[in-house]
Amino acid sequence: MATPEKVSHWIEAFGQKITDNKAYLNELDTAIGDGDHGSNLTRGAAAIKEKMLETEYDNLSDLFKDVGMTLVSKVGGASGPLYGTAFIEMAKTAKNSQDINELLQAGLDGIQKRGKAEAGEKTMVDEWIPVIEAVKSGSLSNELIAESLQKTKDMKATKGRASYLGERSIGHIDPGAQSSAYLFETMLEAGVLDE
Amino acid sequence: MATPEKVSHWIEAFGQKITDNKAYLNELDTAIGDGDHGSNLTRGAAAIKEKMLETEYDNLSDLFKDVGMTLVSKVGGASGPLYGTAFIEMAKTAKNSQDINELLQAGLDGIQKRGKAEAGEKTMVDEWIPVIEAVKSGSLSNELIAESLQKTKDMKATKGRASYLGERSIGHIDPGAQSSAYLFETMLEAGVLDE
Amino acid sequence: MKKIINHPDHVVDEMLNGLTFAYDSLVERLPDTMVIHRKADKNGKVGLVSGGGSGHEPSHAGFVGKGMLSAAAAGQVFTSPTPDQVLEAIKASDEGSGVFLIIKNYTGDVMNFEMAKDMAELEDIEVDYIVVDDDIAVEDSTYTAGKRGIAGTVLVHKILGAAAEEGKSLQEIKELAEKLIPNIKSIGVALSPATNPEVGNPGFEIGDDEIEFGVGIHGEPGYRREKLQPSKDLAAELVQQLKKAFNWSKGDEYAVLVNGMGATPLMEQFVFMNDVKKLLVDDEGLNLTFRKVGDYMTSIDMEGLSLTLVKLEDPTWLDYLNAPVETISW
Amino acid sequence: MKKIINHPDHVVDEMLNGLTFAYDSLVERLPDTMVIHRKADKNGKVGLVSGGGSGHEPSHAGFVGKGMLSAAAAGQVFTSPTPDQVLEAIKASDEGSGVFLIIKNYTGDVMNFEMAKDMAELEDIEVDYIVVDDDIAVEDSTYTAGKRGIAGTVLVHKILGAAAEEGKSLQEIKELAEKLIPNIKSIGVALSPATNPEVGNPGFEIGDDEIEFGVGIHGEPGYRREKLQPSKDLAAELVQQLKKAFNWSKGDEYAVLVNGMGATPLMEQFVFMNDVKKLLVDDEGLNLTFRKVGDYMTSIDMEGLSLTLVKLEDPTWLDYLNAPVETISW
Ligand SMILES: Nc1ncnc2c1ncn2[C@@H]1O[C@H](COP(=O)(O)OP(=O)(O)O)[C@@H](O)[C@H]1O
Ligand SMILES: Nc1ncnc2c1ncn2[C@@H]1O[C@H](COP(=O)(O)OP(=O)(O)O)[C@@H](O)[C@H]1O
Ligand SMILES: [Mg+2]
Ligand SMILES: [Mg+2]
Ligand SMILES: [Mg+2]
Ligand SMILES: [Mg+2]
Repeated sequence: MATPEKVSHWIEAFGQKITDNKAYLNELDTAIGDGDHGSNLTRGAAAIKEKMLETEYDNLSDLFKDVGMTLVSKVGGASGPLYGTAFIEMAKTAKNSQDINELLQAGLDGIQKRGKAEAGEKTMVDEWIPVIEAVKSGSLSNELIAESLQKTKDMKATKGRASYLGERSIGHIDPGAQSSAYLFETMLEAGVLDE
Repeated sequence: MATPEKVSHWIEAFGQKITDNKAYLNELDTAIGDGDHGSNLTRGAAAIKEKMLETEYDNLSDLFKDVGMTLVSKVGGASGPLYGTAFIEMAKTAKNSQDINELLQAGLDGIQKRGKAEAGEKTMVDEWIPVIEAVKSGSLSNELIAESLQKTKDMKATKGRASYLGERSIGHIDPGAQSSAYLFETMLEAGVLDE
Repeated sequence: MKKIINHPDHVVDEMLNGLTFAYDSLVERLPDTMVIHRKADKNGKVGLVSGGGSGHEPSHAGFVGKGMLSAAAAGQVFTSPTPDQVLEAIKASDEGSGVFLIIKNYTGDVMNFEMAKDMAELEDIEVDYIVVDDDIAVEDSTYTAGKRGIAGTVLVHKILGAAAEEGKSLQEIKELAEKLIPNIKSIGVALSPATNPEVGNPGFEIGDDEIEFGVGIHGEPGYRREKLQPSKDLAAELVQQLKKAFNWSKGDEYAVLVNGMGATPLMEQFVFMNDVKKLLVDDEGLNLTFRKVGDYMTSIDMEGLSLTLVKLEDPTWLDYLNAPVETISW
Repeated sequence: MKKIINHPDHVVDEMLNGLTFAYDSLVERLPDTMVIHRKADKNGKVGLVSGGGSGHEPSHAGFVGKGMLSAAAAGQVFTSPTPDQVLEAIKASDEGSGVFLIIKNYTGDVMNFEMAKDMAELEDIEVDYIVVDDDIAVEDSTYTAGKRGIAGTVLVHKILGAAAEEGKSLQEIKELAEKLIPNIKSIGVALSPATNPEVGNPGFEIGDDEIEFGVGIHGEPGYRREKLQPSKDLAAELVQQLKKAFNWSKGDEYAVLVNGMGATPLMEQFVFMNDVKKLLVDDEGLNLTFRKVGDYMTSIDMEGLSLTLVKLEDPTWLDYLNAPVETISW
């Protein structure tokens, strides 16, 4: 069950992971984008950390909302509104549910509504879709997260900045899928899926 | 005696020498100036060549005047007005004299009036002064031309662009002295000093 | 990375302060924001807001002022501004007749500006927008995020700015924008990449003797890499692409902008303009009634330039281009 | 050498043609010359002529127009124009009240312009001149050709241009110029050298982590080489040199120009201006009533910038700086 406590740990760990891997995310984005995905999300992570230090959350919706709003207002670029919308949609759903399936699905729907990407377009969506399926069937593992990530390598980007590379985008991991992989790895670590 | 014929050959050879050594003159000027002395004079040499093709000179003064005016109007920079003035002053003197001593002295006076450089300031003047002395005493040789040139190496520039280098101008040949050395070498070759 | 900065994280903030200090009779920075707003008197006209990632200076703040933009929101370098910043720009620019947004076509920009629009509408400000996609280097297809917005955007600022200054309504400006966009096309060539100070390394690699056609203003890949070649051949390639895209006839009237990428000396831009003139005027017989050369939409310290043409379908567009403005950089 | 040109020998000619084509409502190129002349109506006022080697674009042609220069003579790259060219500029600029020459202090420029003055006087045109030597990087002494003329020259163009436009006589302009020159001082810092297209190689060598203070606009050596450092430290060094030279007091009124060298992004120039503001306004208490940032006196593709201050001893100087002009680049 997604409790405010567990989710706080999750978000914190996610922020730390992003910050630790800022250079790597930038590197992935240099290959097929404009090299700032790590910098963008690290800026967001720092702001979330600050926000969470000054607030006690007894309510999942408020927590997701603050995360979403902070991402929207600090990250910019493509990933800011996408991750931001995901968390804001999760906040809306969290008003009535603490079911992680429903929450994540709401997040994905938000991303797809905002960015209009389908599966196979080499975006973060290609990490979210298989992960959510696995969560639903109770089979999410680090292996699956990593495999889904690797699959973005062979895809040709048709959304976002990487789409300008056409065929040349093939052979590189999508940076947004990588940051989403971190999101789900830390979700597992934080025990959000545990009873 | 400086006949129009010999002087034509001289000027032609001088222009050729400059053109052949354009890169070297630029290199010397890169070390202590702005790297264009070879380009500047080559532009002048090309224009003089063209001018001389279209004119028959039976008169030394006209020849010097055309050379001087062409240099003034094609070279620019510091060397344009200096060489230009030298030849224009030689043209004035040539109205009454074909004596090479007097002609060269008039040229040097023009350079010094225009540029206000004295001996030892690491300019073309440091080539002209010893050469004219040697011409007067009938002892001009390629060795003397080369030695005078080498002496500019140890001088500290206090005129022209090289003066900004201060002490750092020491150890480099002055580009204007080098082009003047070509002038006097070709003068010897053309037999202007011969009876 | 050799740059005159203090810390990569402070570049945008300090740059906006430096700009505002230098030109405080023309513009102000809205407190606690990344928004540059014009100081001209409010007059109840439609507000014009643009912006985007930083690194394209003088875009967009350089075009804030009477006759052009009301405000510009600056993002981090090469990163779209966030919706809250754009919202502040919108609020400051609303004088009761609504606000029109000029957005360059990048996924991030479009999403952030659209979110800002939604937020402004919640505050009862009427907002409409246009997405500029003048870069013909990328074909518009379902396989890309669409054509990118580059230097032509500045001409959109100018033309819509003059229309807004003339008192046109939000609706009229939207219609004008929709007529205008298909008539603006640009294409660029890069000699060297930009280095984003927040990243620290050049955005792409290119040989000492290579150039790349169609590179985007964030270093997005172009359509062809070739050996370095004379200006006239670069001009011929860009003109040929534009010719295919416009399909013009002799005597057609166009505006032309030669835009430097940030580290291209004006010397080279003027040489290039001379070649463009030979091709477009002498060979193609176009009537180039508006011409401009300089750094308008840059890519930090990229060497290269872009060529923009606007087909002047409507005679008022030329008047709008020539109308006086009070900005830092037009 | 990676440049958008056709042939090194044709750069200046083609550049002047490109510029004239782009801005033919403002300027014209005098036939068979390297002279750019303004198109403004003749009005019997004193003509103002400047010029110099090319490679400093937008100087000097960018400042030809109503309220600034009457004409500018362009030399080859980094090479003073020849007397006959300057003479053409003088003849075209004489409207019966004489012509005033603004010369940057380089041996070549001074000699060529002086020859042109002599030639013009033979044609009964009254000519006077001033030599601008604002670069304090070099101490004025018998051991150098004197201080060099750099970006401050553009402010001389502006102030004298406004005075000429106001109808001041040749004598009055000469007096104004003589009062003004000692009050204009500049100093620069270079991160990378310029490459003269006619030469083909960088003008000097400098390490990837080095900068040099006091480099001239033709790559003349500066006074000290150091490791790359933050913008605020660069600003502190340049400000300190200017402080020594001016000896100012709190509350003194100055104009300030941050000038890019050609390949320095505006981003960095604005960051630098922000540091200059902190030092001069916040710390020193100066009153900077006129401020400007951008590429005015460049060194082809050099990375770096210069800082110019004008002590506004006379209140009319500020008015002259703010007076409207019709030029390409002011
Ligand atoms: N339309 C879209 N839908 C979903 N994800 C997208 C879309 N466009 C881009 N992305 C994701 O955003 C990532 C890039 O984010 P970032 O680098 O922060 O933004 P920007 O591209 O504006 O620099 C991509 O790797 C991709 O995963
Ligand atoms: N005042 C002067 N008197 C005599 N010769 C000078 C003077 N100033 C410079 N020169 C000569 O001119 C040469 C440089 O010429 P050049 O490179 O063509 O001009 P610029 O310095 O304008 O680029 C110097 O090497 C020096 O010999
Ligand atoms: Mg990115
Ligand atoms: Mg030289
Ligand atoms: Mg980005
Ligand atoms: Mg020179």
